[in-house]
Amino acid sequence: MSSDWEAVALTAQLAAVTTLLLLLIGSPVAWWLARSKHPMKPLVEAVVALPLVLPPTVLGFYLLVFLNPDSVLGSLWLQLTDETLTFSFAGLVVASLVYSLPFMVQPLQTAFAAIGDDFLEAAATMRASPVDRFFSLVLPLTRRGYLAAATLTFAHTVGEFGVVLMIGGNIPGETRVLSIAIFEHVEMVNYPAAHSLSLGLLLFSFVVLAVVYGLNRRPVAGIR
Amino acid sequence: MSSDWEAVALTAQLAAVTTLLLLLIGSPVAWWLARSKHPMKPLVEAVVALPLVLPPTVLGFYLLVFLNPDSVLGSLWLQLTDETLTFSFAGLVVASLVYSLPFMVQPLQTAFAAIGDDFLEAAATMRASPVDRFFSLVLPLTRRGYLAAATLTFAHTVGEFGVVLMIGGNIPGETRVLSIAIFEHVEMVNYPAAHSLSLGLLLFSFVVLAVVYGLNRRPVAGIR
Amino acid sequence: MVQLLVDVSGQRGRFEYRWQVETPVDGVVGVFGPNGAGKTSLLRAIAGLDRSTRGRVSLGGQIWLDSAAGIEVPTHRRGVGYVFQDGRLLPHLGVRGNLQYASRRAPAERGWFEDVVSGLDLEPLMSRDVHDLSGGERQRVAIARALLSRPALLLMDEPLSANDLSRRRALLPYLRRIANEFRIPTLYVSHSLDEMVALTEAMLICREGQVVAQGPTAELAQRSDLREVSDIPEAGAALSAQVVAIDRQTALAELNVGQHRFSVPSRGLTEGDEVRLQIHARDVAIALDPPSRLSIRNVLPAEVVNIDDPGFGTYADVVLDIEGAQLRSRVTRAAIMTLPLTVGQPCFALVKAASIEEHPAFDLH
Amino acid sequence: MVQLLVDVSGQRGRFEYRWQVETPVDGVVGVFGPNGAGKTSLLRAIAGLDRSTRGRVSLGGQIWLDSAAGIEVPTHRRGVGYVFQDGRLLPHLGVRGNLQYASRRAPAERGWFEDVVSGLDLEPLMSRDVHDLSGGERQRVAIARALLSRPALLLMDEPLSANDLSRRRALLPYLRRIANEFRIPTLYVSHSLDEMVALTEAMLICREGQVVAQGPTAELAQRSDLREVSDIPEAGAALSAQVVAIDRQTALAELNVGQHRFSVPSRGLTEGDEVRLQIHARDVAIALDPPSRLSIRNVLPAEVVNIDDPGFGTYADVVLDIEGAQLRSRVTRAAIMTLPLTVGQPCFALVKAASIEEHPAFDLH
Amino acid sequence: WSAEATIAVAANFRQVALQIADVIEAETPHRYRIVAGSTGALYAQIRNGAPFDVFLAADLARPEWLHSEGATTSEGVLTYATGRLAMWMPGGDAPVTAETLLAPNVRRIAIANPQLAPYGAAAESYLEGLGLMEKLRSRIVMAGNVSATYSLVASGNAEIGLVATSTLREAGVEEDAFTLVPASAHRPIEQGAVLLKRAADNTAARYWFEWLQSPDVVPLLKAAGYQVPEALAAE
Ligand SMILES: Nc1ncnc2c1ncn2[C@@H]1O[C@H](COP(=O)(O)OP(=O)(O)OP(=O)(O)O)[C@@H](O)[C@H]1O
Ligand SMILES: Nc1ncnc2c1ncn2[C@@H]1O[C@H](COP(=O)(O)OP(=O)(O)OP(=O)(O)O)[C@@H](O)[C@H]1O
Ligand SMILES: [Mg+2]
Ligand SMILES: [Mg+2]
Repeated sequence: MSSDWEAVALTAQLAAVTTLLLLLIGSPVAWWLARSKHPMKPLVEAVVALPLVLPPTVLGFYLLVFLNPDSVLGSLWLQLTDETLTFSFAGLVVASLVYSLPFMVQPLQTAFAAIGDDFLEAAATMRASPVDRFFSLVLPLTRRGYLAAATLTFAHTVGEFGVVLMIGGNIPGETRVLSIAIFEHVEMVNYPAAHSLSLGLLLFSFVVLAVVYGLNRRPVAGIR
Repeated sequence: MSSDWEAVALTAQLAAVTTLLLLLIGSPVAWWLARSKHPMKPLVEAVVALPLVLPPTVLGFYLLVFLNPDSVLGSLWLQLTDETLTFSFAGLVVASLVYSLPFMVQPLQTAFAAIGDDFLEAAATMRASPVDRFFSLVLPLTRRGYLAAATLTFAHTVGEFGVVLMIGGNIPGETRVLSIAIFEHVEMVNYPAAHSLSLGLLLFSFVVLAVVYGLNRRPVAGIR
Repeated sequence: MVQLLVDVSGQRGRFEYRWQVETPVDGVVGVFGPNGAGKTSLLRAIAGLDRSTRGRVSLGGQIWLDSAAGIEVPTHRRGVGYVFQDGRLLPHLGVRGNLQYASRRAPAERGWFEDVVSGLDLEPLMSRDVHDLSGGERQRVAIARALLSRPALLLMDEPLSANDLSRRRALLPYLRRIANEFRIPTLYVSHSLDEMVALTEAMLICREGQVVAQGPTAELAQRSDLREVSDIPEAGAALSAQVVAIDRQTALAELNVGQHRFSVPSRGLTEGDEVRLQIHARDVAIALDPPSRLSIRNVLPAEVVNIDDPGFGTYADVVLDIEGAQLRSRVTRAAIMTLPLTVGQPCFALVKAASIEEHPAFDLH
Repeated sequence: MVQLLVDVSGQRGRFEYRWQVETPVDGVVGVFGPNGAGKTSLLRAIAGLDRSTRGRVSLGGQIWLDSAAGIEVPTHRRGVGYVFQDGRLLPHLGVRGNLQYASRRAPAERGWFEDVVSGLDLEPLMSRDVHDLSGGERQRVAIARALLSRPALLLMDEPLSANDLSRRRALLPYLRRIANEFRIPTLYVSHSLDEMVALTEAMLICREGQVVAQGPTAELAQRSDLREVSDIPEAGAALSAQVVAIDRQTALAELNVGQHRFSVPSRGLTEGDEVRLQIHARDVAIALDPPSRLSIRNVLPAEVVNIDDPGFGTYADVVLDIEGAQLRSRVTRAAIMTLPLTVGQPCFALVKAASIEEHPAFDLH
Repeated sequence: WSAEATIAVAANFRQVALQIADVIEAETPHRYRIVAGSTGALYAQIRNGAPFDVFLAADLARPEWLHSEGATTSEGVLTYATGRLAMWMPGGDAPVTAETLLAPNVRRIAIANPQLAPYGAAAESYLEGLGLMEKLRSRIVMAGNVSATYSLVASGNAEIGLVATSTLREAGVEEDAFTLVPASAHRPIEQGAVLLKRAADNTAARYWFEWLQSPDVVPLLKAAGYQVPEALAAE
């Protein structure tokens, strides 16, 4: 069971790192998509949504091919870190970034699009720079959207395993995450272990989510 | 390959039915979540997000247990239709509804929350009933949110296969969907078939998404 | 003529209100009061937009709210039109879309749409996006929208505040005609006494969540004890009059007010018209000798019936009786002492023609 | 004293503008014009909120826009304060939050925050949510917010339109003091000539995307050819004067306007004060004989220098010379014929004390 | 001479692999990491540079491909175990026979996907041999792998399953609740192992690979429900 704990820790770490990185990557992408009138915009939107339509194992398979040590990215990573990108935690993170990107971008884009220029203009006349406006105005006004995006991303990263299994190789302590552990218990028809781990995961997730949503209950003034 | 075409058709059908049903189910749920100040709200929000955190195969396993012919739901369905719920298209739909629910509800909730009472009040003073207000005001104002929700739901239903594999029984023309077909090709190391099917799926999805997003480019007046 | 009954209480945050209004709404009833008095809150309570309101609201026979009996008709079934202080044009519809949103849901009436659109000068704006309107244009669209829903009761919250003076002058008679001709009972919030006198027959004066006075506009505009409450800049008189003659060359109209003759600009007037005169106290001067060779046209023999002297400050109001009708004149306390003026004294009231404002029924066509 | 230079063109939808302004902004410059004239668009172009604007904008030595040189300073670095016509308080911050949003990003100045808050009567509102404010309260918060950002140029778009008269009267001198004492150059859009005369030294008059006139307020308010354009209800005069004596008992102040004596209410005045007088043409009557025993205090010997008779309609304006100073009087054309009045004729100008409005420097403490 | 090795193992053999690791680790200083997955996935991973030393597949095809692609050492493909197919009907009293399959109360028969799993192909060949495939086609539901086949039956969604004996043993199903299908009646379920090239000098990997061919492995295989490979059985 200690290996299950290892898996839990690894999962939490993976989901947290992925969510954080996607917050950083997804915010500017979503902002551009919400605000731009560029003719390429629909194409970019479509590309962002694409990871969704491929079955995870298949996506994992292609990632495996694109990240292997002989690939451009894989060999670069190998040179830099002396480790392969596939079958490593870093590889898992890269894969998670790809398949969870739409979960971050779409809700953020919706939230950003709902902010009128009015308030941004008002803030600009109070000497707030674009970056300042983002943190002092956009962020608080889209709190609900960020919550949705982060929740979906985190949960999806916890739950996903097709991709992870493929690209991570299920190596204990390195790439064997919780979802794979549960999957293995089911595979080995060790139902009691699968049940208890699933139940634990469910209860934990439920408590975390309920707390997060509970904290969010105070309605954002005016954005009801 | 003809069976692959069957799988394509089935997938499109499943995704369409699921998306439609979830539009109907998700809208009131999201509306309630966006507007209510009920103390139970965070709990309901957490429950809605839960399907995300379970690995699909595990979710499929539990659905298998809850929908089997001896279960409450399964036996009811058996009496009504003389068919088992598992291994049928209907069963796939039920499963898809469960695991895609958060993808519909979360973006809608974000979008609904961004509509101020102001416009709803204005519409009410023009004799618009609550239902009328929903269709004449809320729907157009949350077009972007609906688009995100429907895209995520549709794409996720197309891409998901862990659950479907578990509960569908892979019956050609009934429950053998595209993701399973691709998965099979990869497993059988029939890479050329997997590649062409994946590429087809990708291109098709890309075109559909690009068209959808392209049509949406005309910004909703005032909601920029 | 319908009866509006409001007897409700409630609160919005720390602001508590207890509205008690019982008034026939024949034409336009004004709602007057300082900022924060609760005028908007009153309108919201009547429209049913404030769910915390408890008590009774009814219009004519229609009961809209009766908390004791558990009746609460939702806003969309009350048939109230509302011009919001902050506009609230629906952002996803253009100007035409906003107007149609209202008219499609209202009882049909031939030609009404066109009447309203042209009456409010909206033709050039019809295909505009609501975000592209100027402040004044937006207000006019909001008014049109409310009219087009053909409400049983029209609630207007400072509908003309962003309009320029000439526009306001053009719209006031139009609104008056709407209320009179189409018999749409209206509550009208404004900070402008001119608008009140021009448009309303009766007025409610609000302060701190209560109606502190209610009655005919002409009467309320006289009461100096309400001045501070109501922020009415200066009291005056609102009199009904009839056009008896028109002089085309000088563009003056001769009016009868009771026994008296007034001359006012003739623009838009025809013989026999009923008009309303607004005479600010500050536009009435008093002479003890009959004035000679003066540019002021309306000089009327009068008698001082009361001197409303606060005992401090610069001004006092003198109430004059002119063969039964009452007129107020605001003069300096210095003038009262030096002329001097006393109650019962005969004198002459000087009313400058230019300060008489007439508001004839305005023709749309 | 800074120089504002605007020479830009651009368009918003079908509305095209070509602004050409070059004016020192010493205190408050008024922006006047009918609805849809483009006043808001002008302010937006100056603030840099309209990205399609091309041309040059500079304030003092600071170049904000020079399309030819490829210079375009973004709004947040121009240091403009903006009171929007539609408020735009940030919805996620309360009243205090909105004020702090501005003040935190502005150059610090001790006591400024408290001064503004108390000057605009905002203490009771500080802990409010911006959604819970009444219309007038919201406008005051918006003004305070703009002041707190200590802008290099303050742009105000109808900032007082939702305020009641007494509040407006209290705020005007305050805004004037802000502009003068803190030397914040200000552009001020309003539909009210009273506000213009009370607040501004110079004025721009806009029409259809252009500045059609620009100059001292006192002068522009005289020009009858601008009346229709500017929707100035009636022309008048704005004169500078000095308090020479105060009579406590009658609460009257004796003023010197050039050689003449005026008496006005003494409230807030002390001997030696410089004040501005606004005399509406409609508040000036003309007598040919010296009037006797009249409540009108200010009777001045004058001479008719011009008769501005349009040849039709009810009124004509008579320009009077009173020992060098000019005053306008609006009288009926009938009066001109019957008195009769001719150019060069000696006469008496009757100015009612009550129609003289003084706006002394207002003390905050 | 201690070393570490990573053993990639088909999911259905994971339990046995863990037992083997325990035994070897107890008697040598070698250390093992067991990585389980589907045979197809493991194959793809190996081709893309996965750090595996020994590959225990669920069939012979994938190891043979690797061998012909030159990804293995010269030892070639070792058939390390042979699976046993069983018919399982929970709650059924009599031994399950071909007739039972046709009984009207049997709505669903679960087999593994013949395309994906050797057990599935075996089940299909068995039914075809009985001449029942066409008759039963509408009753047959397919699972992605052997354990999913088991799940379908265990959860009551299928009345009968043609499953792996090893899965039934692992799940602790009573011996009299299922019937072994004679090995001759279906396509053999031979599982192949290869020593991967990167492990050519890995003593732990070699030790493991040789241990699979030693008699010590026999009791473990038997207990888990596998048939012992011919080479060992002969001894
Ligand atoms: N939701 C609310 N929560 C708390 N206080 C509120 C709320 N809405 C209004 N108020 C307060 O109630 C008082 C009355 O507001 P209301 O808007 O009715 O005033 P008003 O007479 O319309 O003023 P104005 O002329 O400025 O529009 C104000 O002091 C306001 O701040
Ligand atoms: N984004 C836009 N697109 C198209 N037309 C616009 C846009 N913004 C403003 N206009 C039009 O430009 C003209 C000038 O607008 P602006 O708001 O500057 O007028 P304003 O002088 O401020 O009027 P008001 O006194 O009513 O506020 C108006 O006719 C308006 O309808
Ligand atoms: Mg109000
Ligand atoms: Mg404007």
